[in-house]
Amino acid sequence: MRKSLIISVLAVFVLFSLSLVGCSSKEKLYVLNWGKYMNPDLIDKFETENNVKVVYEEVGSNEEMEIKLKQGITDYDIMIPSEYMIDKLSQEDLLLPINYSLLTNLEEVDFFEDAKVLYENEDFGQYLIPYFFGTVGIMYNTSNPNVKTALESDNGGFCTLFDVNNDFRVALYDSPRDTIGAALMCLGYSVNSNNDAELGEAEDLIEAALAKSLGSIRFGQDDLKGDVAKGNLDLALVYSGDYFEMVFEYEAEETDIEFDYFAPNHTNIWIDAFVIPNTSKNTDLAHKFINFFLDLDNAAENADWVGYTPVISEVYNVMVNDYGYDYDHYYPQPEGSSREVFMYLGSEHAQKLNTILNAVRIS
Amino acid sequence: MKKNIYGSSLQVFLTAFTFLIVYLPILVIILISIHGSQYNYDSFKLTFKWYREIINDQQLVDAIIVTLQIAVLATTISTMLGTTFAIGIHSLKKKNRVRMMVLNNVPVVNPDIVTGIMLFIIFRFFRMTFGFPTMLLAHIFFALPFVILSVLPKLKQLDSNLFDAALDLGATKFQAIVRVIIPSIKVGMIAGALIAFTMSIDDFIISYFMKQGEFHNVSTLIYSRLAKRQISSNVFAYNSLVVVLTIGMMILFNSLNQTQKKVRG
Amino acid sequence: MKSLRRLIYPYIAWLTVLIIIPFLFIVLATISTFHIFNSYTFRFTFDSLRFLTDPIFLNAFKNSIKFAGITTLICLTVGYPVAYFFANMKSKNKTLYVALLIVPIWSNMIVRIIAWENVFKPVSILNLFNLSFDMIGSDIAIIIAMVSMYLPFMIFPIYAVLDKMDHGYIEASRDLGANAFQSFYKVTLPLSLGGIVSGIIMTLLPAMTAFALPERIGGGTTILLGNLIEKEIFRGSFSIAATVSFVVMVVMLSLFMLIVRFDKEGETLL
Amino acid sequence: MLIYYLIFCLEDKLKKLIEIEGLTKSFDDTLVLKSIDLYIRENEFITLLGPSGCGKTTLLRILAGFESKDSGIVKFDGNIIDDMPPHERPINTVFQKYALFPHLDVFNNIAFGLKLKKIPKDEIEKAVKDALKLVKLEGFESRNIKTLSGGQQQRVAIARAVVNKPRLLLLDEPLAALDLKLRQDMQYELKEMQRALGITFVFVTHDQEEALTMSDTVVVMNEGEILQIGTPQDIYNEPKNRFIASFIGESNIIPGIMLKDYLVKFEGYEFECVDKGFKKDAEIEVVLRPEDIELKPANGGINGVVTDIIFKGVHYEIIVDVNGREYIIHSTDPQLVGNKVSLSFDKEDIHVMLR
Repeated sequence: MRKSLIISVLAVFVLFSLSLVGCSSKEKLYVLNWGKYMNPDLIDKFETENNVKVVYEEVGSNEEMEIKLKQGITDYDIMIPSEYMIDKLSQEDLLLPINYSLLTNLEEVDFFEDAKVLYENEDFGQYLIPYFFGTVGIMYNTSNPNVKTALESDNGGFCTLFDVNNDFRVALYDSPRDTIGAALMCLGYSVNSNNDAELGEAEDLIEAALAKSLGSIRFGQDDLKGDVAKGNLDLALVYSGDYFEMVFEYEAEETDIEFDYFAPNHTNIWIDAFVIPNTSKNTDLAHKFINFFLDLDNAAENADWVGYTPVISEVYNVMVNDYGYDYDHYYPQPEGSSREVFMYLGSEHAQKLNTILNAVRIS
Repeated sequence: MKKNIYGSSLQVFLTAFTFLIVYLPILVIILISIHGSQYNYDSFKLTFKWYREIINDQQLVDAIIVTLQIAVLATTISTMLGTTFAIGIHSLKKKNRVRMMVLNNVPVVNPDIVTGIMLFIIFRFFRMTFGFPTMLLAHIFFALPFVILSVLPKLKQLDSNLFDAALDLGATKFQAIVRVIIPSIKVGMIAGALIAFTMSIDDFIISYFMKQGEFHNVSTLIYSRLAKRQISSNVFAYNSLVVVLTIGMMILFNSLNQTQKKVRG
Repeated sequence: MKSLRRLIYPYIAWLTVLIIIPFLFIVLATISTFHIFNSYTFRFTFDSLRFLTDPIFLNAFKNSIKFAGITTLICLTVGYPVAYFFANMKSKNKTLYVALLIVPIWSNMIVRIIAWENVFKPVSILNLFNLSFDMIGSDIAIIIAMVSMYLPFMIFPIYAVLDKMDHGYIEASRDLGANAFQSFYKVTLPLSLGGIVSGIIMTLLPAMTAFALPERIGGGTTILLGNLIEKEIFRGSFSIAATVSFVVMVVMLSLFMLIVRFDKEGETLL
Repeated sequence: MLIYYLIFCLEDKLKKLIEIEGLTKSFDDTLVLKSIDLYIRENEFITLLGPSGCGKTTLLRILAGFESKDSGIVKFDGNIIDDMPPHERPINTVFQKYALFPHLDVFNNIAFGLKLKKIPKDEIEKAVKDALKLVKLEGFESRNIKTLSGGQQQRVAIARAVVNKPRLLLLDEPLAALDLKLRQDMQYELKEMQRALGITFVFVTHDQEEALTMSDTVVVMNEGEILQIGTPQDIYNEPKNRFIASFIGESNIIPGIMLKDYLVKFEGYEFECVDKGFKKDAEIEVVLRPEDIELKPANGGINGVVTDIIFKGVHYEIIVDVNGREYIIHSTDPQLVGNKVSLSFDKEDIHVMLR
């Protein structure tokens, strides 16, 4: 009797161990990306051209991307994180250098200045190929004219988010880097500040804002843009591309647009880029994938679908000239503005920011 | 006996409250699914375009198929296994049976998130590929105890000699179970299967820990979309469809039952 | 049927692999550096237990108790009379009415949560009726949504017990001189305790560990134990997630002991 | 030559179908069968009689193969059948609550065993028809089990067992659930059926009347032991001990002394009797059946006073007090309470057993 019990336990073990064998014969490319950040038609096209299967997974934040990679449940071939995460991953030796000889389309394209900064970075430039770039800014609902006035006032910009004297319904980003970054920029410090006094000031600013008696303040993710557009929020911290995405959606449904995007003079530029993590089992195919999106036609089609600013200047020109895009509206680097790029400042810094955001939330 | 009027009117009020609070989200879902605009609520515009939009949303269609596949497979397997295990548990002596049932009921009481983590840990430990197989195993796991719980009372009601009678008449143990015990506990098995199906279709939390990559069931798909954008109205349309179908089926079964009772007198 | 005992061995094996071993892993992860993703180093440490005194955990624990407690209390106060009402109903459609409470469960939970989220936002489908609420992030909104989600789970076990109860008990107590209130208080209520305990467990535990609901309705500012677990396991420390899970399991097991006292074979759990 | 032939025939006719030696069985440290020795002859109607919990049902279940034994030998037709699973044994059982399959109709219940043996359809139909005829339920084929009365269910259960033509039919208190009238009818019918079919019946009951009415052989059991095996007459008239005497029928049991063979002394008097073989002056008990005692007007001998009289239909039950001991007497003649009477009985009616 005991014996048959032990055999049963063993049988269940064996059953589980056996079930890990996958099935599909097609070559697979595992891609980890943000939501709505790549034209699915192009993925289909890539699949047919190369007779492979692209397994495409979406995440909501850079940190989630990092955890997914480290969990090792899936061996990703391609990821598209932001600059500071690339910095971090490269410091942790989790990325493979790009083999430029496999990227035949690279010669055909020129990157924008800001993207070049990243691409030519001594520390981690060899691991990435830029994808899109943009600013962090504020999306606001135009039905309340006071919001626009407040944003454009001397004391406006990012400070409007934290102003306890207005009755706006505000939303911040559920990400330490962005929200604390906005607070730092409001206070006139660098987004890359690692100064405890400065960070303390930022913490106080957010904490005070959360306790405000007028209006309301909450945290959210990429879904905040929808609420601003609808009028459930007066203003929210967003990425520049969010605005265009909403514009497209509203135009498709022929609904009146009552929202706009505001990029403060001092803000940070984000750049997302292709990287090949060291979990990749199929680096050749991963390079083919990157090369595919460096093709001018593909890149244009993709940029049109995604709505963010393309890093390739040829594509930018095509978008503005042929597709009729009004990029002036949120061109990341207009004359006379001050822009910063997030840097990775070590896990201690990341932990510090995390603690600050958690602390203000429970206070 | 005098009827306590206050008592019963309070009960009616609370029952009405219950239906209101439980059905309010359902009504909102249905309303959204037939309203023409996803952004503008100034005036009502009746439309059924969101219902057509269900099939244009390939991701959603895939997720619906996955949900149904998992639900059907998990229901079938857990009903078969659960019945077998219930028969085994029933044959135990009282003390061991109680011990076994305590173990059986742990997953029933365990919060889904902890069950999810436990399964996540063990599947990870075995280096299993997350996706269809793990989600199926997980659904079988949480459905099994419910099947056992609904089959066991039916077994207790059986004449204790039924199994022996079948053996006596020349049936092997297997034949006795298949030809005598199972037909006699059919009702419990159907109830168990229904619970298993409902739970599988509705599950979000445990599935959330079992998914991987683009592999989604409806719940995890919607949740993953939530963080990124507004949920488009075709999801509400799909959900309304499920609710309307369920209510329809229930009323149909109920009236069938009524007529059957009448015929039998 | 004694020879059929062998049929449970696979089940014992299954439960061992899927409950007992993972439970041991969780315990191990709380008291050591054990990690399912990379178990390179192993030593005993109580670092993650220190998290139990962290303000973040205490806040989440307090919130969980508060919201789950209030929700359970409301569900019990509303659910018991409703279950009693259904159990004593004489309609031939009785089962249909009870079954109608299951229908919303068939509708996807996440979609129902989004529906509530919509209701609590100023610009929502309710504007069609000139109604508008601005309640996202408020405690009341979370509690209303929780009651809506978990009320049926309180009603079903109590209904099951009351429905099966022999009406003769009540008649006997009336016969022996109890008035309506006394016979309810002294006979019906004690006899339905098993159902009440099951109902409380089926409401309290899921409410304590919910994460999608507080995240959506709470506007990102209310954190429950569920949010903590979900956040830590996917975006943070496995050992902290395990520690919080362990706390939840301790609460679960102590409540479970209560069930076992009333109902050894868990018949009221269905 | 002829004698040899007769012995041969007799041997054949009375061949032992079941042989049990030293059979022991316990559940959870409780011994329920204590070294049972028993044989059952072909074509015999044997009854296991005893109070509930005496082990008779366990013995039956071991024969059927539902329980395993702890030790001892069980032979069927001369072969040990320990490893033979129930479905291979040519033995069928009629269960206490019939255990009819609720999801099958009468026909399919009866045909159940035959279908498993893959017997051709027309043969099954014929066999079921015959079986129904045997139990007098012709035309009940398509009836739902739940619509049958207790007696009808009983008959279906019997038909379901005998249709398989078992060598041995086990009946586990099959009449317990029936009302009195039906029970008496069924007793008669069962006996008839056994004769007609020529199958060995092992009948388990706690009802002594049933046992005495139907059986060829009665096996009295108590607390896992066999107390006495014999014909109904033997058991009734010559109970081996007090337990059997009081379990089987009502009796007056009086302590006494066996003075010598054929002479017993009790209630202060010496009586001639037909018993012998006891030790001189052995302490014994005397069994006097109530119907064997006659009441006469008081004279010498055992005298007493009538204290109670109850009308029982066929007879009166009269209680007589003799020096503080109560005697039960069955008589067709009434007595008045307070009458002084004398007890009288024949020497054949005195049954002596060891104390």
